[in-house]
Amino acid sequence: MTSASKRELIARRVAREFKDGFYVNLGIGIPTLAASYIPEGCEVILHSENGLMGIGDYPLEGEEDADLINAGKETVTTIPGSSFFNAAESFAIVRGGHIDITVIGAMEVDQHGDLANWMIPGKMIKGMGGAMDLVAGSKRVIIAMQHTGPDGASKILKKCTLPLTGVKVVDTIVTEMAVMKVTPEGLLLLEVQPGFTTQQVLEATDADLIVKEPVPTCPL
Amino acid sequence: MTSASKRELIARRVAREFKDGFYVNLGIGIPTLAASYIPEGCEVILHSENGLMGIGDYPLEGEEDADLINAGKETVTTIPGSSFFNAAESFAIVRGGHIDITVIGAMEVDQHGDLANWMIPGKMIKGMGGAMDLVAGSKRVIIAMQHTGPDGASKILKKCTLPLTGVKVVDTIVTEMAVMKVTPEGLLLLEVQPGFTTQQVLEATDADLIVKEPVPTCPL
Amino acid sequence: MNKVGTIEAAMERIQDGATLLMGGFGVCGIPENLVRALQQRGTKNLTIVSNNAGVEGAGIGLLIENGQVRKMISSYIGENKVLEQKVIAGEIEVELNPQGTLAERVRAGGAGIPAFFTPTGVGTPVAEGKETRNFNGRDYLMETAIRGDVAFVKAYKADKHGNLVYRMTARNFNPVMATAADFVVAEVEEIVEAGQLDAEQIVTPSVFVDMVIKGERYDKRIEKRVNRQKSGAGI
Amino acid sequence: MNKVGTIEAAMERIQDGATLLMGGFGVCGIPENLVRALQQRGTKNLTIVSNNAGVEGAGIGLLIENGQVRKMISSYIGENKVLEQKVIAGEIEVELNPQGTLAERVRAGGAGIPAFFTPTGVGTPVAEGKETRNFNGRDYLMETAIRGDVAFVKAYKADKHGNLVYRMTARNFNPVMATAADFVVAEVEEIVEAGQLDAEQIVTPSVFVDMVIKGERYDKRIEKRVNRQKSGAGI
Repeated sequence: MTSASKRELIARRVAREFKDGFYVNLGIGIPTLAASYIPEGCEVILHSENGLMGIGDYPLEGEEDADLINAGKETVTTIPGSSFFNAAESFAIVRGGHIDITVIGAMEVDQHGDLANWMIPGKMIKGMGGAMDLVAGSKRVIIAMQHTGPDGASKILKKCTLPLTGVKVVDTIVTEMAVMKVTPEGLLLLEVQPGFTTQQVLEATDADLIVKEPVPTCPL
Repeated sequence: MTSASKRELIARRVAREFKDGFYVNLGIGIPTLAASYIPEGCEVILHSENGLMGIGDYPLEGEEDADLINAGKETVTTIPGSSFFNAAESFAIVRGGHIDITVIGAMEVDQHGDLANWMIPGKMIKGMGGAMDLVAGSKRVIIAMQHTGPDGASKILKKCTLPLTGVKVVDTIVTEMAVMKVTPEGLLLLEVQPGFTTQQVLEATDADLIVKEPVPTCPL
Repeated sequence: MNKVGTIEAAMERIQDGATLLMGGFGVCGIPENLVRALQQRGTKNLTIVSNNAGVEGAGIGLLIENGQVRKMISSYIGENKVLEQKVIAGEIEVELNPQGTLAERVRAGGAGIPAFFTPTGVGTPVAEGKETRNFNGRDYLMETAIRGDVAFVKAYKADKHGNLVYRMTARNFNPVMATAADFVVAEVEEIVEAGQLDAEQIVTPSVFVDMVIKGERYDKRIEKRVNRQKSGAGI
Repeated sequence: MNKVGTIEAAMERIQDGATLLMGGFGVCGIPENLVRALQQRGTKNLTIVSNNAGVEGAGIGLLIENGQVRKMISSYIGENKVLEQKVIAGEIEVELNPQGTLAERVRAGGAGIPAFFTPTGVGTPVAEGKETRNFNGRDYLMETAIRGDVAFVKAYKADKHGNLVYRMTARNFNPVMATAADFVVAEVEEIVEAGQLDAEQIVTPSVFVDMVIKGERYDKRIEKRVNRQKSGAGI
């Protein structure tokens, strides 16, 4: 599978978690892609933590406005019903539990729901931006990422090794191989992506996965 | 002296403390009267803690608007440059030290700057409203009140006896008899109002007053 | 997205014993249609968080007179004599908060902040039972967040997404209360399509609002009508 | 009341070693004229509180390259490679805060709140050295207020009293930074008479602003120009 098709597969599956009327924050990368796959008839309002509720399409060439960007600093537009607010209000929304779903990438996630996605010791630290607030405050956090790292190693661990972004914050993990849910009993294998077997997922995963056969295949 | 002329004398003297460009909060009663005596050429912006910066005149008859009131629930108007904000923002302004002067009435003040103006044990408590925030947060608190109570007893005490509104919050006390300032050394008699002698002020005051002769008379 | 609902549907979201946050300052900017409906419905044993307690015959006063209120969390209740009698009779409990502390506690409740420190009330009866702590040489009280089961707020206009704008000082506590309850109902004077309110001017973003209702009737009582003379300077 | 000043007068209010709060998100909504003037003046040893650290050749990047910055308090500094080199060389200290914590710490600084509790960062490196406390079964960190000696903010329009309105997401941190410094300078694209901004729409009330300056030139650099195709759906 190409990296592009993996990313699309993940984004498509993530978007199925959105419900009509949800307020959603999408992180940079694969999470942002999920906006392209929002189901028909499902109106989702996208939050941008720099101070916008209701992100629209990217602008047409020549219609960019330097005063209108998303949290990834990309030029965007608004939708009817958008609103602007300042950074403190934006994070009052986040921290106060008003965001239904945050979708975010990860370097590591573990079976307890711990998340690491902002620093690697010894490397230059760019900063956590709004990630720590989003994972601590949102009603539900979905991790959207490739199942393994560039070296083939599992990014889904028994216990995170990198400095954390949040403790027990992750609800669901969506990769190109599977969908997993953090439960009080442990990490449950919810679905296997088309083209993969449960066995393949287990072999690619460091974390202990709870498997309740038969494991359904993700609908396309 | 009539009660009305006492009130006017106090309000006039209080208004002399305002400087051009000051943001001021005036409590109910005598403090509100001070708005009528703002010196010529001195532009003062009045804050209303229910969510208005820039209180204007009372409205003409027929021009009242139920949606536009001051913190005393009186109908008011706005001035050019007014702004509206919510209660949390209004008290962020107050608590954050952005109000230059708060003028407020008192039941008791003492020589340490303690203030009591909201409850009398055994009587129905109406509530402190915004008074505690205003005296804790404003850059300077001026007490505007009659020197003695209806029974002739001094309202300026060695130590307050009523439950407090704030501790060490008062800067200046203006009465129909005198102007006093709370200093690290104690309560300093700054000025005597026209028609009164230092001796009369001392006799009418329970607090220990620091007197540095000659005590000037308040300018009219 | 269409959050326009009916006042009947709103009433179904509030149960006996609920904590209800309400906007308004005195009887300015109060959700008067929702209050009248709540009076008719007779929901009991309410804890109401509101800066004031209405006046006799209007606002929260209606609910107090109707015996629906168990506790008021307010900053000033001086305008309501019926409440005074019920407090003396032990029928209603009152918790008084400094106004800025009340506003900030509710803001904190809506902003995911469980507690904060304030200089307001140090050394006063308000400090009783609360932690006092010194920061940079000054004492502060720790105050905790307030949240409600339901919030009733009054705005001027809403769009169908639930974005709200207010009118003058009728804004007051409404935007704050709208952030801090599990179910938030906004009653308004006019409902417009999404996009018809300027995005720059929206005071309450739609994310905070669960249901929007067009108020049937606005009395907008004036508590203290004060006028200036045509010739006079006024305040 | 007229708070309109000159950029030269603004520069006189900031001294070597000052803590400077600055609005902006990336290079969107930054006080670019004030930054350029500060670069020319050469004020040194600054602690800058700003969500980001600019990019090379723009925004705070200019001050960093010019050796004027001792410390950055930010949430994300990934766009500035010169800063990276100076951090490695030990010339600049960086304190990273979660973005919401940074915003709330500055809001607290402007609102007279010395400290508050937040769930953000519990169990992470951000928690090191901070008090953790449990409220209602969940752990929270205590975070303290931030204030500045001076704040530089960028607004869209100001009136002569210093009331400010912003434009779209160029609002970002500006209204927050404007509340929390001893001296607040707002640079704007247009200055109007008091009364020409609608009182309902003012985002920053004049009480927070000490000086207003009309910016001479706005480059408004775009960091990531992303377009959709006319035929495509885009984001």
